[in-house]
Amino acid sequence: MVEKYKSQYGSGIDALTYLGQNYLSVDRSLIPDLLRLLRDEEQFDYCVDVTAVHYPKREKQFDVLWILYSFARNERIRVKTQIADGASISSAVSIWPTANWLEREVYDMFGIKFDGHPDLKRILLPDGWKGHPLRKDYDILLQDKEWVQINLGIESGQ
Amino acid sequence: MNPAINTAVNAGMTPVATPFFFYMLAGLAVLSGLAVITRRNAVHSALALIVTLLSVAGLYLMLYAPFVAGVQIIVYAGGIMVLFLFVIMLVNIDRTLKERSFNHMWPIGLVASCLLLAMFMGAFSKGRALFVDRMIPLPEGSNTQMIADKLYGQAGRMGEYTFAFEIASLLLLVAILGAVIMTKKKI
Amino acid sequence: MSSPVNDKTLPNAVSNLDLEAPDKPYLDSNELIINMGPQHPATHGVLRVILKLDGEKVLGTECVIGYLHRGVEKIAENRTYTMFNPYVDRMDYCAAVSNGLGYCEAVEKLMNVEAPARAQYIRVILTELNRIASHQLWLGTHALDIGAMTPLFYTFRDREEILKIFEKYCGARLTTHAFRIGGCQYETYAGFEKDVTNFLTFFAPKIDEYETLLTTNRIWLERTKNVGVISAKDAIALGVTGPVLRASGVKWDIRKALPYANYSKFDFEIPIGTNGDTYDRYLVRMMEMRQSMRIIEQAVGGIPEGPIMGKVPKVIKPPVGEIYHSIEAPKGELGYFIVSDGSTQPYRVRVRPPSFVNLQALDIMVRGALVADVVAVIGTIDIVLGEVDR
Amino acid sequence: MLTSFMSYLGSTMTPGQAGNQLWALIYVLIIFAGVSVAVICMNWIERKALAHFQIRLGPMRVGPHGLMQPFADALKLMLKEDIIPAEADQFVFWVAPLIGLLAAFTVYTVIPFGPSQAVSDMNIGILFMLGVSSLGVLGIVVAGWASNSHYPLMGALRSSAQMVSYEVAMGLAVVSAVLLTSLHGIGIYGVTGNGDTGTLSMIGIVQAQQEQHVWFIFKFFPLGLIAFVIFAIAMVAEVNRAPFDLAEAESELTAGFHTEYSGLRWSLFMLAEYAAMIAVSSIAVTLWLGGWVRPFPNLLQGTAWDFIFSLFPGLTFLGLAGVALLGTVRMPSHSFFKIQKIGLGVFGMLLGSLALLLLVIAIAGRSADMSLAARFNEGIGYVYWFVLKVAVFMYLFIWYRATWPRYRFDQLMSVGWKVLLPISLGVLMLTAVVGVLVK
Repeated sequence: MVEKYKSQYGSGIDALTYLGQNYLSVDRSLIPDLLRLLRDEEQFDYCVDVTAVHYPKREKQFDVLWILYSFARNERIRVKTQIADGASISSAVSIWPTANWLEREVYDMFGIKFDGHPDLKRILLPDGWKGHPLRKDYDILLQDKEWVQINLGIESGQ
Repeated sequence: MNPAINTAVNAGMTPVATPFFFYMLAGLAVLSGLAVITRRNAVHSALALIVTLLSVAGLYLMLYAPFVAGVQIIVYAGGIMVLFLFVIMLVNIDRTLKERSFNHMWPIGLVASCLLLAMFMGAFSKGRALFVDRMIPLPEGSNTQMIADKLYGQAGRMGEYTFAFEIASLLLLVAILGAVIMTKKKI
Repeated sequence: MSSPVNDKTLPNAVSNLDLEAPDKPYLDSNELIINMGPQHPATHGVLRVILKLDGEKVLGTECVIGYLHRGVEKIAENRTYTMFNPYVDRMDYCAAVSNGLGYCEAVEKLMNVEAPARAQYIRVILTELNRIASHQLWLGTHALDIGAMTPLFYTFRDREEILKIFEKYCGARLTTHAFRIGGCQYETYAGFEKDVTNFLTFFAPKIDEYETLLTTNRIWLERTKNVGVISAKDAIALGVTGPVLRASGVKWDIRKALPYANYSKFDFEIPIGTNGDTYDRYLVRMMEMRQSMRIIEQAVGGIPEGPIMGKVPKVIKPPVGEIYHSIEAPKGELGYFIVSDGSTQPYRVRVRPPSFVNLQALDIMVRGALVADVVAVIGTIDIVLGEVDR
Repeated sequence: MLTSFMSYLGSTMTPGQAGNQLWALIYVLIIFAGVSVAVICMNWIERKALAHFQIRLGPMRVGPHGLMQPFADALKLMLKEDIIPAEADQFVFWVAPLIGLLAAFTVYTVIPFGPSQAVSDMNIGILFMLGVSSLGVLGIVVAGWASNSHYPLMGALRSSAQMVSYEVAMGLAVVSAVLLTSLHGIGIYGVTGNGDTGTLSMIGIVQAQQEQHVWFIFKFFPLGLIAFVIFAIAMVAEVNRAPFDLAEAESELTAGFHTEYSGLRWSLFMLAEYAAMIAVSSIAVTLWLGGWVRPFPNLLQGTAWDFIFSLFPGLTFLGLAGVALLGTVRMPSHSFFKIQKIGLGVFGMLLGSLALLLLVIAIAGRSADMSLAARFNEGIGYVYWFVLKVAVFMYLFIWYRATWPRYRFDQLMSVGWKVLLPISLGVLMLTAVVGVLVK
């Protein structure tokens, strides 16, 4: 499978296995096409999760991951790409509707923007909150003091 | 004193239909009727209308027409007013309060009510000549029966109003069907 | 493995409400915007659903969540692997044991160790007991939402027996923290097997009792049949898992599909539904409780002797790498994605919460239904806000 | 005053018919107090019975077995802050619970607890009852609107739609019972002679059943039974009780029409609801279950049987006293329970002395003469059997609530319009046809 895509897209795809779990490391530009192909041709019809990891020291700070599962093949695969801070990535909502909230959560927690998402706004944190808490530079004790004072009328939420 | 009441007293009953109750109910009916047309808030008007209907029901009772009184309560005060309220509740009160009354026909209304008043006055002054002076007091319960006799007839005979009654019910049936067809997009 | 059957097309994206419509006179247009929650008897916590209604008919919904957000994933990055273990219990607090199992197994996989056989058996027994407890809680509250008060008390009476076993085993009833990375902390207490067997004989007639109250109750049938229907295709597209997916006719259970712990050793069936409506989900969960009893029965008879803790170092320091491991929690696929940078603290822990993803299906399940159905559907999805919000 | 007080004592009419306003007032006060006590008892019984359905104990702390709980609750509700929402329509918000309460209590003027044990025997009794009890829904509708909030408004809308759709089936079922009053003859199918006009009077309806020697529930079996069942369903919907409690469905509309109410005003709604429950049950008892008539008045007649049946009220209270005393004996002997033990004992004694009083009256009044004791005894018998039959319905209300899930709004409407209405129409026509054919 990987070979086929490799020949099609060139060097943008890398197939790896760790602890028996397969993942594809993909260049950001190939993501929309590849995800659609994975669903349509490889029957990965169930998007388990969309998430991200922050590596502040890297040039492309974020890893964005799609965990996919195929009922027909009974197989799980991870698709992984790297993007820089402030860059956006195409949304998978039109491929798997379930990505809607999952992408909103990634946006909420990391500030990664998804192009083509129907309603990209915060999901867990309040709409007016500043900062994206799962970034490594967001300390665990940090909070949006201004928001807390205005909306809750208290000095600190902790 | 009203002769009907006299006989009731003679029959060993305490008169309920005292002038006091008449004036109380009549006054209540008039006052709440006024409230119906003067209140801006539609729900307040509807509540006042219920009071009017109930006091009219009380007046029917005083005329020894309990069946009509009962029907007045069950149909008008109960059923119809609940439907009224059902509709009125959905009206945006804030907006209706701001709007001016849409009815600019008050001169015509004034003329009509003056005519009505004149008619009442005439009936009041000439009443003795126009209507029977003494009503035969009805035994309790026969009012309901009399209505039934008029509507359905007695002992195999057609009643006075049987035909009219059936026509009216047919009309109502048609109206119900029409309403169902109009509101229901697919049956 | 059956493939999805229903081919009803899914609206391309779950559209959201147009709440910004400039001060519309709601009553005049017969459209009502109602806030259901966050303080509402039937939203199972602090879920807030904004309903757009035409009379009683639901035109659309929008879920507002996050009221219970505690930042579990952030906490994980600041705790060691061992310290984070009790935190996972607080996500789906109705099924704390399952959460713990998923986390411990994920870390074990990352470290490439395996829990000893005896620990595996204990884990399966407790997890399945927990599944029953979770389904009992669901049944009681779901029935209460639909207006049947009594099942709630019956299920709580029987759930108590399970909690007693938990309490005797590890001292806690709700947030158990029963498992450790590498096995179990506690050996079974004397009479554990007997307690579990007693529970099985006690509980078998109780399920029948619940079913007597509900399964053929005409009002229950009317309230649940053809309510909140979701086709298999829609369910898969929306990532719905667990009993909700199975009720739509997809025979998929991680315990069978990608076995973990030692589920492959036990003989059980995956109950599935056909219509994907609320009633089917009810039946599926009832059957699941019976299947769980089957598993427990097999497991409790075959607990091997041996150690309960695998060979794990005192300080847990998984090698650099990442792992995704998921288990079949009572509510669906509960997954942990853990990235290790080789230190004692996880670099990133991502929890794939079943309630969160399943809740997304609420909108298409209740569109065109009535307000009363919204309540029934929220109940039938079986969400726990602690897990939705994390 | 004294003469008008004494003059009624020998009468066999209701005070209303006798035109005795003083006694009418006394009856009104007795009924008002009686209904209030009944609501209190019902409150306690509902909580205890519901609790035992649900394997819990219910109130146990305030008084022995929570006997004082309703009083504690009443006190609490009276002392609670009475909140009127700022945006509510103040006047309507204030008047709404009163409408419901007035409607619920006005109905009691025509409920016959015995042939002369009613405030008045109106010749349109049943019509009056249906009419006034349907006014109760106005209170709910208006309360929902006045709260100026979405949930109460939806509760009000549901309530009015529900009332309109169930009133019709209810009325038709009532008409089929009223139809039976015009027949003469004995037994289930026995009809002889020319049918006279029937009656709408509540007392007349019971007397018709007495005359025909059959409760209307068994008349023209199964027609009477079906009409009764329709009424029994519709009346649950009429008073907004489970499974038709859509107007206050707590899991959907938080508390429906009374979401914004609190304190005393809220308790007035509860009072009205329970009073209305008793009232509609009384209609069912009067129309189909022979009202005040004791069981088997014709099969088991004679003074001996009369005497045996007149012992029932005393024996019932004796039984209750026995239960209370048994509870006293079984109370744990710990000093914590001392006051409770004494309280329950005193309560049992009270019940016991009431039982003894009733038994004494039954024995003193066993002769069929017209002595005061005999008349008193007779009256107690009437009221006892009437209340007992009503109590069965009250228990059913609790049972329904414990067992059934709630109907959905559209299902409720379709049950009302598509099931109950056609059936009740059919039953009405069949009753008329059978009545003519059998004659």
